[in-house]
Formats: sequence, structure tokens, C-alpha cells
Amino acid sequence: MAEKTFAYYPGCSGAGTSIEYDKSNRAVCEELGIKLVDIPDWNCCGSTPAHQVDHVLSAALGARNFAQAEQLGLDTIITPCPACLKNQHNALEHMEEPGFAERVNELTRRPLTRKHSIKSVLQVILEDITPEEVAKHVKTPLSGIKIVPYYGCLMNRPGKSMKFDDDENPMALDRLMAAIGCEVLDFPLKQDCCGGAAGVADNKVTSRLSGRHLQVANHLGADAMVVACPLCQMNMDMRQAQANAYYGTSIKLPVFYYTQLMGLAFGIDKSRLALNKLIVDPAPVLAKIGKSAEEAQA
Amino acid sequence: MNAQNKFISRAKLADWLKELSSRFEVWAPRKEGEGARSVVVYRPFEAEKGLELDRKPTESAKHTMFPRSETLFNFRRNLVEGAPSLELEEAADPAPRLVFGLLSCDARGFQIFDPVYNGSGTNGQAKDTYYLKRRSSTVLIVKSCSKVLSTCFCNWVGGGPASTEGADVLATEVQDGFLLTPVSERGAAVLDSSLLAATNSDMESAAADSQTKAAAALPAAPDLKESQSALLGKFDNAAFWQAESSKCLSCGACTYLCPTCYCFNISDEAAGYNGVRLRNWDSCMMPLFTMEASGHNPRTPKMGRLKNRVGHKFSYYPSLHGGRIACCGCGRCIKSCPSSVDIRRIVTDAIGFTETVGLKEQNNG
Amino acid sequence: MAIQEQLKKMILDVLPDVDCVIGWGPGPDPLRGSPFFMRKPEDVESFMAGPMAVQNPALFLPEYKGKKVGVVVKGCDSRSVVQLISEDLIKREEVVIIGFPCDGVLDVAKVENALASHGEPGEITAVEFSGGEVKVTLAGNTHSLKFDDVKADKCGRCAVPNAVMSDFFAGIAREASGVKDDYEDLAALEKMSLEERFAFWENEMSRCLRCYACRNACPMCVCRDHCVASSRIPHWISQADSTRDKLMFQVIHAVHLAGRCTGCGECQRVCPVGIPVLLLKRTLSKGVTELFDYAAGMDTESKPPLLTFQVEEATIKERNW
Amino acid sequence: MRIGVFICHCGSNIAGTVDVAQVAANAAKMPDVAFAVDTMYACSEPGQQAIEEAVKQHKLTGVVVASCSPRMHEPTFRRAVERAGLNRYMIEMANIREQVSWIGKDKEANTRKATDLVHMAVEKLRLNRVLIPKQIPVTRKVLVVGGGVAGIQAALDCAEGGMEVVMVEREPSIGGKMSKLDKTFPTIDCSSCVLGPKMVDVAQNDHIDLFTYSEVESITGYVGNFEVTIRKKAPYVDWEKCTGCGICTEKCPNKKSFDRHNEGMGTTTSINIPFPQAIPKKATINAATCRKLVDGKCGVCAKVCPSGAINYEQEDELVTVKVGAVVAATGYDFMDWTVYREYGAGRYKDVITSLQYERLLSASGPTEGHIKRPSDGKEPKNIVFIQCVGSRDVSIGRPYCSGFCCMYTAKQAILTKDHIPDSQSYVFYMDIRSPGKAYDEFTRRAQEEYGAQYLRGRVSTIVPLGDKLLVRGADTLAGQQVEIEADLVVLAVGGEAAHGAPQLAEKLRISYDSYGFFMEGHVKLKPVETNTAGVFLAGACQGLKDIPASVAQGSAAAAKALGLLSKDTLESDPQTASVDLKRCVGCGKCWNVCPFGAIREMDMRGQIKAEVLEAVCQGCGLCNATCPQGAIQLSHFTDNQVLAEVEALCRC
Amino acid sequence: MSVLNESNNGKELRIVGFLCNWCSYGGADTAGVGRFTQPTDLRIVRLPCSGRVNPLFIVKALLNGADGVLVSGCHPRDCHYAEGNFYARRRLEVFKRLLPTLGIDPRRFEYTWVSASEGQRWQKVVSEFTQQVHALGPAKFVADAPEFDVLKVCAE
Repeated sequence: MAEKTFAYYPGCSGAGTSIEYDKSNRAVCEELGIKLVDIPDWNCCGSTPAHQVDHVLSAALGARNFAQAEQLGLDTIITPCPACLKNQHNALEHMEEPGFAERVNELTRRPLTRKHSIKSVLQVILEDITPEEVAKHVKTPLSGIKIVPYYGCLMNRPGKSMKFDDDENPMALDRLMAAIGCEVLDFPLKQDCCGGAAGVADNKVTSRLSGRHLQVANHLGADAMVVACPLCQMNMDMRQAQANAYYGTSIKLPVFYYTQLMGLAFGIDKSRLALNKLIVDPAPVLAKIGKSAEEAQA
Repeated sequence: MNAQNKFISRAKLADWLKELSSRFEVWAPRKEGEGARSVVVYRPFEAEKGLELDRKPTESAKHTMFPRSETLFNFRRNLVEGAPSLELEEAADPAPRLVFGLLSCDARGFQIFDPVYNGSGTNGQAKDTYYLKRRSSTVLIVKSCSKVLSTCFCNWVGGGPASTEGADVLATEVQDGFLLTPVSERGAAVLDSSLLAATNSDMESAAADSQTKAAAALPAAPDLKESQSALLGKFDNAAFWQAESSKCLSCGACTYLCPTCYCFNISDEAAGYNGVRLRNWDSCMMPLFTMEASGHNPRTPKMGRLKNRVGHKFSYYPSLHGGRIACCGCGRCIKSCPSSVDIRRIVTDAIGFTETVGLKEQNNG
Repeated sequence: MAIQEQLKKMILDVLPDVDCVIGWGPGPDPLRGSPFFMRKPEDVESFMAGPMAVQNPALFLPEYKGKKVGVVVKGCDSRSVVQLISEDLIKREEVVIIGFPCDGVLDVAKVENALASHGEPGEITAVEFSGGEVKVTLAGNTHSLKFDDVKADKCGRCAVPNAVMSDFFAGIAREASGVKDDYEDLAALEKMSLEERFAFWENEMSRCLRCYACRNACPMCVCRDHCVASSRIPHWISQADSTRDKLMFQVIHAVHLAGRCTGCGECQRVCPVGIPVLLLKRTLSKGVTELFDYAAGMDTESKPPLLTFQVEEATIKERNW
Repeated sequence: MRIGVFICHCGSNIAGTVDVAQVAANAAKMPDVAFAVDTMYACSEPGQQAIEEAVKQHKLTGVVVASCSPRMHEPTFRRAVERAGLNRYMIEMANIREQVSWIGKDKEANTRKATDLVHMAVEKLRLNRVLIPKQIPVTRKVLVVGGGVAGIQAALDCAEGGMEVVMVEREPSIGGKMSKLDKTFPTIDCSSCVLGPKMVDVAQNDHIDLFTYSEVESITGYVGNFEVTIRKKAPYVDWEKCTGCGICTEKCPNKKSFDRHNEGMGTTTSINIPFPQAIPKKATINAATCRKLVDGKCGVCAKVCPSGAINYEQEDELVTVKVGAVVAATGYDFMDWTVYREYGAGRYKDVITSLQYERLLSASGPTEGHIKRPSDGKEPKNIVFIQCVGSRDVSIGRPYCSGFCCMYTAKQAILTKDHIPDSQSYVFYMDIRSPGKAYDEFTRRAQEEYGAQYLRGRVSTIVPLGDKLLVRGADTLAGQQVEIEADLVVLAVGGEAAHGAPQLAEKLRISYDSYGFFMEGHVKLKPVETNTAGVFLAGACQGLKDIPASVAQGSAAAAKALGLLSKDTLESDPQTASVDLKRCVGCGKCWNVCPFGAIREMDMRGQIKAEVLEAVCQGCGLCNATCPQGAIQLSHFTDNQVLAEVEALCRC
Repeated sequence: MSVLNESNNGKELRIVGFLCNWCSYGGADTAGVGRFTQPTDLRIVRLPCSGRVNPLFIVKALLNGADGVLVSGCHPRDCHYAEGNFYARRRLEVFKRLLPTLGIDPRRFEYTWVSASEGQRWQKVVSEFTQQVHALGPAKFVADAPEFDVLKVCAE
């Protein structure tokens, strides 16, 4: 299979709180033949605050990253983080508006000379690799574990601009997890907000919102939750205790990045998947892999 | 050596024409259009727009005497209650003109106009005053031809590269300028400028030499005296005319470039109460030429039109005007015909020449 | 010339079934060919194809409606035939189309321009074509010209050297050069300011003789003897020799051809006073191509775009007032 | 020509900002003007009389009136000159009120402009010709397309007026949407009790020829003389023999066919009679599911039919009828609500449409009037109604209000409480639109007496949680998010043009808007006419409307058809195109573009020419603009007339 | 009129309007009834349909001295004659591209759609188009056709 090369934007969390996402991403991409070229000297996408203050400035942050990528001769950036995706996607969209690009260029002094695009790693795996191809890489099918896919609010919304998957009923994770052998449960809250960054200011909000996800997942009989967003992961995993405290529950639901599970299925060395970074211990779940199938055979 | 003859150098020519402009509206050939599209046309002389005396003019000089569209008069209708009336305002008399550099065939063309417009064909009844006023006030300086084109056939119809028929002055190209020979008194009268020099014998012999050479370059002329009867004899021969006219587009290029086609049409153009009566060139190649008021057109197929054009020039006109052929052999109709219709061939075909005299079959297999 | 001989044979084969076969024959001098109507087998002897096959024989086809005729066509001529068929102006079954691979035709005016300092085309005594060269004998001297320099403009942008549609085809179809018509002929005009363009037309049209050769040479002109140029009802233009009316006529012709013109260029070629009347039609063709992705005369099934419509026009933006 | 020019003051409407006396003085100098005067009110009785007298006194042969818009008073002045003995088409108007005096105050400029407009009118009038209308005989029969309540009303009224009627309905039974309703607002009376008798009347009326399970295949001709081809689809049952006994439907082994009448809220047999009150009560085989027709194995119905009516070999049949007028009453359909993926896009069984709910409420429905939700057949307690699903939503290209949803939702909330007294209804709405007699009272009753909880806001998502549906929306009045755990969600799906409406419009040569609703002749003044003479509109095909409005429009369309066909002949508008045969070259461009098929090819002594069918020509002039020779000219809008107007403007 | 004063010293220009009877002429009436003030330059030729507009009318006007030409019809799909404006749309769009070649500023010609109810829109269309033409100033036109010193009523 021909190698697919993209400019890679890990995002700030990838270098910190979600280092396990970044690591597993790189490992999985390597396995699937997706070549990631790190953008030299990339800068913050602006996150939530930038565009609330100044749209031009916010777009300029993204524009600079595209300019950096242009140096590499690459016009498509891919990123694991939906928030980074959304912000830089917005930057490109705004720059199509009359006069907007000029204002951005004044700030960056580096006008873009080509047409650029940005996609999530998830989109590339789904569309460019396809679940069928993913299945071919599986060495250890993750049969025996039931997961709920949780997409979060940003990965494919607003549908008109993201143009990826079904914006009201996304299936990308459902299909990829099925491809690596997981039993995927229909998760009704797959796009409901986890509370996002509100956890920093008032963790009751995140507890209330993410607590419900955890309870529904638990109720459905899920062994684990699979996510594609660093913030979702943090609220579900790190703040799981807070949510349990808020509702008086005692749920212990491991929250994996989808790339971690794919890595496991591909037989990638666990150290490269940084499973040890997860707060809720995944060991009991990992122990189930393959079990039920064996039991059924017996 | 002729003392009346004068010499004008190329260098001083424009100055002389400028000088003449104080007495005449001077017309001369010039180049118009760009590059490959350029053509040579007769226009009112403007020194800055230059002269073109080396290429043969694309169009004839006919319009200098017979404008494409001429205002005969303006009219205004008055609707006074009970007494409607019509006011006419005649066109002003034309200013005297001088045409420099027309070809000898062009000058001979007016000779064909004259009997039609001067009343000689109607015992003086129908005189065209508009034409005659122009004709009598226009001086023609003819430039003799030094080269002969494949389409030239002036010698077929009684002309020649240096014919002085209809000319007031004959200009013959010599080294660095033109030798000017007065032909008429009117012509002699314009050769009084200090810009003109006396001639010498070298010039005179060079001029005579050039004229002889040009005449000799023309292929031998066939005898066309049979054309009158031959064309009449073919009048009802549809197959003949069908074949001859197959490729004709029935456009007016031939007639409008022709120095001898003198037909016109009169039309009124009006708005509200006011209008103008115009006399415009007409062409027997156009369907409207014979359109009747009823809407009936006796000459619809194009072969009838072509038959008329050829027949008129080589048969009907000669029969009315002492055998004079209404063609001056300039060849423009052949040269500029979109379909390369060749009037010479039609005439010789009609006469039935088996071997076409002076007309080579061209084939570039 | 093998192709010419093949064509002659095809014409002889077709001749018994048709009223005549229209092609090209000798003209008044070595530089000019002429439309040629072959009715008898002996006529075919003088038939000639090649660089002198300048005229568009499709022009004559509507005259023969109701009779069966043969026609020899260059690629460009075939587009006229196709367009005539698609507009039902002639019937497919009434025409036998004979095609051949065309290498381009000569532009007499260009030859004249190239040799301007040596004489006039009327003085040319011999013309010979060999290997991309044209050897012209003029006033006793032979001049060699590059054929590419003196071929017709349309040949430089020709994408259909072979007949679009034919019943018989002589030789092996020539590979299209792959050139795209980028309307370079309009570039010079487009460089001018609007005022200059207006003055350009005033100047050019002042020369017009109203001979209507442009119209009569146009194979797509349907009106023929009933042109509005000289009608009173309707009275579109006056009979005066005015630039305004003469320009108006050119616009009428161009507008009537919008979406129908195949760009054969005959209108411009035949103009005895060298007016570039094709520019107007080419402007409209460009517009039609851009808007409707349509080129006239390429297939007999499609409708000229201005004689049809789409409810939603993808390329026409509504104006925002 | 002797032209009289009348410059109207229109009181001060025109004279206030136009020097009318000056305009009249200017007009006097215009070509062929024999008389020019300013007049106080040209349209008043004395004003019209003055025109008539001037025509006689000054021997005028044409008149220009400069006053208001010709769209207003052209007919008035045409009648006036006709009374004075002139041809009614020898008049032109200059619009110096709407286009001059009312839009600017600069009197000098206005006077100049008014003069120009008069000059244009004079130059145009100089080229006007006397036009005489033609008399066309008519077929006194009406085609009604669509057998819903509007069509039924139109058909019955026409028949009542003594007119022959042909009714075409594409479903096997007439009745339309109304036949699917349980009760109707605002009186909660039984839909079938109201509609049933009318349906029976249609069946029994001798003047009405009923074609159900049929569609209009094509239509040619013109007002008074249409020829309609009707395709009778094959029901595989000989309806001459079928008695409607229903034995076949009991014995049919395939009981899993989609039940169209019940909107899929149940299944039915492959051979079926749509509902007990169907008119005609005849059986139809669903060819897509019938085992005999699909794989040739079965044939039970043929065995059990007592009258031997079953015919598996039956084919569609084409019938041609001649009619003089057409009433289009094709109704509406519901939009495909599954574009709303936030409502599950059809994935949740207990999210249903209001019409499906109507079938659950109906005693003749699949649940015999018991509300049982589709997923598990349980009786729902919490029911959420969401309004404006597909109405007033620009984001999906439906900015219009469907008009009836507010009312039927209120009705359904009331009926829900009647059926399940311990239920609670929630209604998410945008605005309550209840203009109409006793309508607003009705929606209040739903809230106040029946306790339906109305929440002003949109629903953002429906999430299945266990056997409940979590409905999350905004309550914009309280300013907060609301979540309701519902047992059943009912979507008030908006209406859209009936499927196939644009295609029918093309056949009828009437126009339709961007949504596919048929265009009326004039929004206010010609609400049931169309721009094609002889074609009228009734009911929701023209725009969504409720039952009373549909019935009223049905009667109105019938009145128009009766009026049109009350005479034996019709007068055609002579402002049509005509062909100058001398100029025509038969190139065919005109007949290719004519939107009305009003031009045909004809042979004139071996030459092809165009010929205009005067009665069909609507006078649009497209042919005129298309003809390169200008051989076809639209009377009174000829090239020369337009050019004269242009010249009058540009060259003076 | 502010438009006139600003750009052309209060002088009016010749603007010809070709309007369909059913929509745009009605829209102009609606604007009039609403007393929506408009520049006075425009003179309207009433036609049954925008499909009746031969593009040649527009050239004729422009070559004869009009400074601007405005065509307005029913909105696409709302044509009184069902299809007329669909043809007009194509023909006028193609035609507009010919004007620059002739040396005529294409902004001197616009076509648009105004319905009978859009009085305000009509006001906007007229005002903006008039302004646009005034910004271009008086047009050059070919002046060599015979002038018959036509009616002088306008001047008198």
C-alpha cells in the first residue's frame, strides 16, 4: 500500500495530559502506513479562548501552522484532537471570506500560497485506510470486551463545515472498534457534551454531565468507553471519581483512546501505547480479551 | 519630350496633395486595417494617415463620385389641422474633388456610368444631377499600372495599364517619383504647383518603358465580340447558369467593389415627422433587387442574379451603348470573391471557347 | 498525394447516388482554390484537397435540401454539417459526408502580408507545399514560408482535424494536436481599453461596404434571402451608410449565432475589406463555452444552449441588488 | 393616423408633481397627434365620456391615455374607445402616476419624463393594428385532478351546475388526506362522518365519471378544448366484476404489505381494499408484494373470488377524454422528516408522524383507536409533540409555515387526554398560529382544559434511554434547557407539494413555485386561476391549507369553471403572435421554444412554414425574440413597436 | 435627487428599462403605490415577458444613445408564461459578455428579477442601477447615422 504522508499537528495536550493519545496515534499510524511529519515549531491552535477574543487573531494562529506545513510541502494537516481540528478548520473557512485573509496575513506576514485542509486522524483512518483495511492489521482481535464509543461534541460538528461522518449519528468509532473485534454497544449519548473545559472552573458541571454518560454506559453493560478527544478522556477518566462522588455511584469504567485499543489489537508493544497513563485501571478489562470466545468454544 | 509633363517626387507628393487640398477635397488610396487584414481604400487625403501607391487598391474609386449612401433631401411633414404639408430640404452641392492615384481601369469605369446618368440613353430626359454635379467638379489623376495581377484583364475590354480614358492626368511611376502627363485641360490646370519639377528624357523614356512592359505582361485578350449574342443565347439555359453559379454566395462583394456597377436603390428613413431620402448602392446579387411591392420576386434563385450581372455587363449594356462592354477588367470581383467566381470564365464559357484564351487552368494537386 | 487520390475514388463511388459532390477545385490563380461542384465523373479529375481547400462546403448544403448531395469536409467544415443536422436545417439522410485528415489551410491574406515587400498575391505564378514549407514564386523569385506562419488562425487552435461525423473517411485520422482553444485571438482586443475598443469598431466598420459576404458565407445563417438587414418589418437597421447601422448588423449576426457558431471563420475570411467580424462571434462562443460547457457542431443530438434552458443554472449567478 | 392624447391629473396625484398642461402641449406636437388635452380624472364617467366625444369630434383613430398603470385601467379605457366606435386595441397608456408622479417630486424632471412616456406611447400606438378576437367552440366538461376534499367539492359543485365531470385520482380510493384523519378541528367531529357522504355523492352522481387508481398521462389542446389522456393503472382486478366483498383480503396469505392507508402503522394484505368506506370499494393487488405476480406461486385470491374478478394478466389502459376546463386539486404530501437526524432519522420506533398518530387515534385504524406505541404496544403516558418539523426552517430549505400543524397538534393533545386520561402531553412550538374562526379558543382549550404543557422552543435532540426517549429542548420562555422522558414522540411534520406535482404542472403548462406548489394567477385577485387559461386550482396544491379553506377553494374553482363554460364559445385574446409567411423560412426555432405548443410546422406549397394556433398562444413573445428573420411578430409588441419606443427615447 | 446631483450635476441620463408586464412592471407599480422615491432617469418599455426581450433591443438602445439599459422579469420559476425568463436568463447572460468586446461598459446593462410584490426591491434596483450608470457617465455612441432633427418636444 502506498504510503500516505501528512503534516502532523499533535496539539498541546498531546505533549502533556494526553501523551498516551499522541504516542498510540504515532504507533498506530506507523502500522497503517500513515506517515506523520511533525510540523516544525508549531504553535497553539488558540483553544477555546482565542476565538472568543478575536477571530482574526484566532485564525492567524492556525494560519501560521499552515504556513509552517507549507514549508514541508504538505497541504493537509492531520491532528488527533477535535478541538485543534475545529479551530484550524475555522481559520481556513474564515479566510475564504472576502478581506479576511488579508487581515490575517497582516498578522502572520506569511500569506498562504496554496490550498490547505485539515482533517482528524480518525477521518484519515476511516476514509483513507477504511475499517476493512484496519481489520487486516489485527493480530489479536479484542473479542470479549464490550465498549461504548464516545465521540464528543466537536469531532464532526457542525456537519456543514466538517463534512465528516454523520453529524448527528457518527459511526466512525463504532466501525473501527468493530473492525478490531470489540463488541460495540449503541451509545445514545455518543455526542452529548462531557462538560468540556468547565471542569476547571466548576467541576460540578462536568460531574453532572459526564456522570450520566458513565451511568448509561454502565447500565448498558459496557466494559469500557472509547474516546477520540483528550478533553472527553480527561473528564471521563480523571474526573470519574468526582462524578461518582456527585451521584453517589461507584463506577469503575476504563476510558481508552481508540488508538490505544487499535494498538493492542495490532499487537503493538504496550509501552508505545502508554496504557499506564490511564487513571481508571484498565487491567481487569484487558484481562477479558479473547476470554469469552475461548469460553464459548469450550 | 513634353514640356507640359511634370515630375513629382515621392518626397514632395504629400505636400503637393496638401497644397491641392486648399482647392479640392482630395482623395487618395491609403492602407487601413492591421497586418494581414490590411486593405487599400480610397479615402479623403490625410497626410498623417499616409498613402499607399504600391499595392493595387482593394476597392474601386467609384464611391468618390457615387457615394455608397447619398442624401437626396431631408423632409419634414407638417400636420397643421386641415392643411397637411411637406417641407423638403435639398442636399447641398458637392465641393470640388480631386482623386489621386486611381487606376486606369477605375477611371474607365466612370465612362460606363456616364451614358446612364447623363441622359444620353433617354435623349436627355433622365439626367442624374447628383452624379453629374460630382462628375463635372472632380479631377481624376490616374496612376498607370506597372504590374499585372493574375486577375487583371483590362485589355479584354479595351483598356490597358496606362489607358488615359476618363483621366485628367496620367501619373506614371519613375525613379523616386511620378511623371505627370496632363490629359485634359482640367488636368493641366492642376499641374501648376511650384512643388512640381520639369521632366527629363530619362524619366520620359523610363515611363514609356514601364507602360509598354506592363501592357506586354498582360496575357493576350480573346475576342469578346460574340459575348452579346452568346449570353442572350444562353438566357434560358438553366443548366449552364446553374453550373456557373453553383459556388456563388450571392453576396454583394463583386458589385460593391466593381468600378462599373452603377445600380442604386432609394429608401426613406424617418422618425416621427422627419426623414431623409437616401440613394444607396444596390446590387443585382441581392434578393431584394428585384423584389416587387406585392412580395413576389421574379428572380429568387441565385443563378438568375449572377446571370443578370454577367449578362448586363457583357450583353445587355453593350446592346444599348454601342457595343461598349460594361466591365473595365479590373478583376476585383475575381480577386475578392469569397468563392473565386471568375467572370472571365463565365463569359468565355458562354461564348463557347474551347481553349480559354488568356485564362490558365490553375491546379495545385 | 495519396489522400487526394483516395478522396477522388470515394467521390466517384458516391457520385451515382447523389445530385453532386461538393468539394474544392482550382481557382483563379495558384494561391486560391475554389468551391467545386462535381456532377460528372470527369469533373472529379480536377478535385483537390489540401491547404487550398479553404472554403467551407457546408455552406451550400441547405440549398440542396430535398436532394441528396455528397460533401467533402475538413474537420471544421464537418462541425457546420453536424450543427446544420442538429438544427434540422438539413437532413442526415440527404447528405453523404466524406472526411479526410486535415493539416490546415492557407490564409491568403497572411501570404500577402508575409510577401508584402515582394509584390502582391496576384503576381504569384507558382505555389508548392512540401514538408511544412510553402514555396511561392513571385515576380520570378521563389520565397519559402513556414506553413505554420501562413495557415489560417483557426487551424492553430483546431481540435478536430478529422470530420466529427463522416460516412467515408480517406486515410488515417490525424491525431488531434491536443491544443485547447484559449481564445487567444481575443487577447489583442482585450488589452485595449473600452474606449479604444469602441473606436476600433467605429474605424473598422466605417470600411464596411454592406456587401454581406460575411452573412452569405456563414453556413449557420438560416434566414438567407430574408435577412433583417434589409427588411422594413422588422426595421432593425436603416439603409444609410452609417457605422452605427453597419455595426448593428454585425451584432445581429453575432447574436443570431450565439451558441450556434462553429467558428469556421468564413465570415472574416471573405470580408473584402478585412474587418475582423469573427471577434464578435468568438466572444459569444467563449461565453457560451464558459457558461454551458458547449461547443457547437460536435454532436447532432445536443440543442443550442440558447434554444433551451435549465431551471437551475449552475453557472449563472443571480445579481444581488 | 389621428391620435388623441389625454393627460390625466388624477386629482393632485399626478398634477401635483407633473405639469400636465405642459405635457399635453408637448404631446400636441408629436407625430400624428391630432388632439391633446389634460383631464381631471380620465377614468371617471365624465372623463371617459370626454374621451368618447373627442374620438367622434376629432375623428380620432387611436387614443393615448397618460394616467395610472395599464395594469389598473387598460380594460376601462379599452371599453371607452370601443364605445366610441374604435377597435378596443387602438389605445395605449403612459404610466405617469406609478412611474412618475408618485416616485419623485422634481416637477421639471417629472414633466420631462411624462412627456417621454407619452411620446413612447404615441410612437407605439402609431404601429398598432386593429385586432379582432376569435370565437372558439368549447367542450362543456371539466376534468378534476385529485380526489381529496377540495377535488370532491369542486366535482360536486360542477356536477350540481349541470356540467359533466371527469375525476382522476391516483390512489385506489378517493378521500385524500382527510380520509386518514380521526377527528377534525376545531369541532372534534369525526372526519369520515363528514367526508363519507360527500364521497358517496361522487360515486352516485350521474354527471361524474370517476377514474381512481389513474393518473393524467398527457394533456394537449387549450382552453375550452383540452384532450386528456388518462392512464388507468392495472389493479389486477376487473372492477366491473369486483363487488368489494373482501373475501380475497381475508384469504390473501401475504399479510406483510405496507399499509398505505395506515401510514405504515400496521401491515396489510397484498390484495386489499384500502379502508371500509373506500369509494369505489374495489380490491387492488399490490404487484410488488403479491406472490402470484412476483414469483407466480399462489393465486389464492383468484380461487376465492366469488365473481371471478381477479386478472393477473391485466395491463394499464389509456383512456382519452375531451374537456373544456381543468381543476387541479392534487393536494400535498408530507416532507421526508428523516432529514432531521437529531430526531433519530427514523431509527427510533417510537418517534412517529402526526398522521401516523392520527391512525393510532382512529377507531378504524390498526389499533382500533387504542393508542399503542409501535415499539412494544404499550400505552404511552408521557407524549411529546414537536411542531414545525419541516416548517419555517430555512436550514432545510423550507421557510414556509405549513399552516395547519398548530391546530392539529392541539387537536391531538386533546384527543390524547380523552384516550388516556392519566397521560401528559408536552408540545414544543415556535409560535402558535391559530387565526381562524374558533381556532385560538381551541388551542387555549388544549392547554387550559386538557392540561397540555406548551413549551416555546425547539428540540435539539432525542436520545433513547432504556425504553424511554429523552427529549432535550429549549424552553425559551423560561430561558432554560428542558429534558422530558417521553414514551412517545409525535412529530408535526410539515407539508410539501404533492409528489409529482411539478410533472403535472408541466403537463398542464402551469407554473409552480420553487417548492412545487402551483402558481395562482394573482396572489390576491386570481387565487384559483392560473396563467394558463382554463386551468384552475383547488386546495393544498396551490399552497398548504386546512379543510375549510380547501373546500372553499374547491367551490371557487368550480364556480370559475362553470362560468368559463357557461357559453358555447370563448373569445380568444387577439394579442398573439402571427407569422409573416413571406419571411418565414421554416427553421423551426419558434416552435422549439414555444412554452405552450402554440406554434406548429405546416407545409405551404412544398415549403415549411410556422403557423400559430391563436387560441393556444398566450402572447409571451418568446418566439418573436427567437426568430432571426423577425418573421413571427407578437401583435402590439412587435419589433418595430419596441424599436419605435426605443428610438423615441434615444433619438430625441 | 441626490443620485443625480452627486454624480452628474443634476443632469439626467438616458436609461431604458424593459420590464415584463406580470412581475416587474407590477413591482414598479407597487413601488409607485408605496411612494418609494426613485431617480427619474429610467423610462420603462412594457413587454409581456422577459422572454420577449431580444438582446438586440439592448444593443440598439446602447448604440443609439442610451446610457444604460435595465431588463427585469419574474423570478426564475415564477414566469407568467412558465419558461420565458429561463430563456431570457441564458440569452441576457451570454449577451452581457458581448458588450466589453464592443467597447461598451457591461455595467451599462443589467438584468434582474423583481416580483410584483417587491416594490422596495424595485426601488433599490432602480436607485442602484441609476447610480451605477451615473458613475459611468454619459455613454459614447455611434453618432454617424442620419439624424433627422427628430421631434424636438423634449427640449421645448
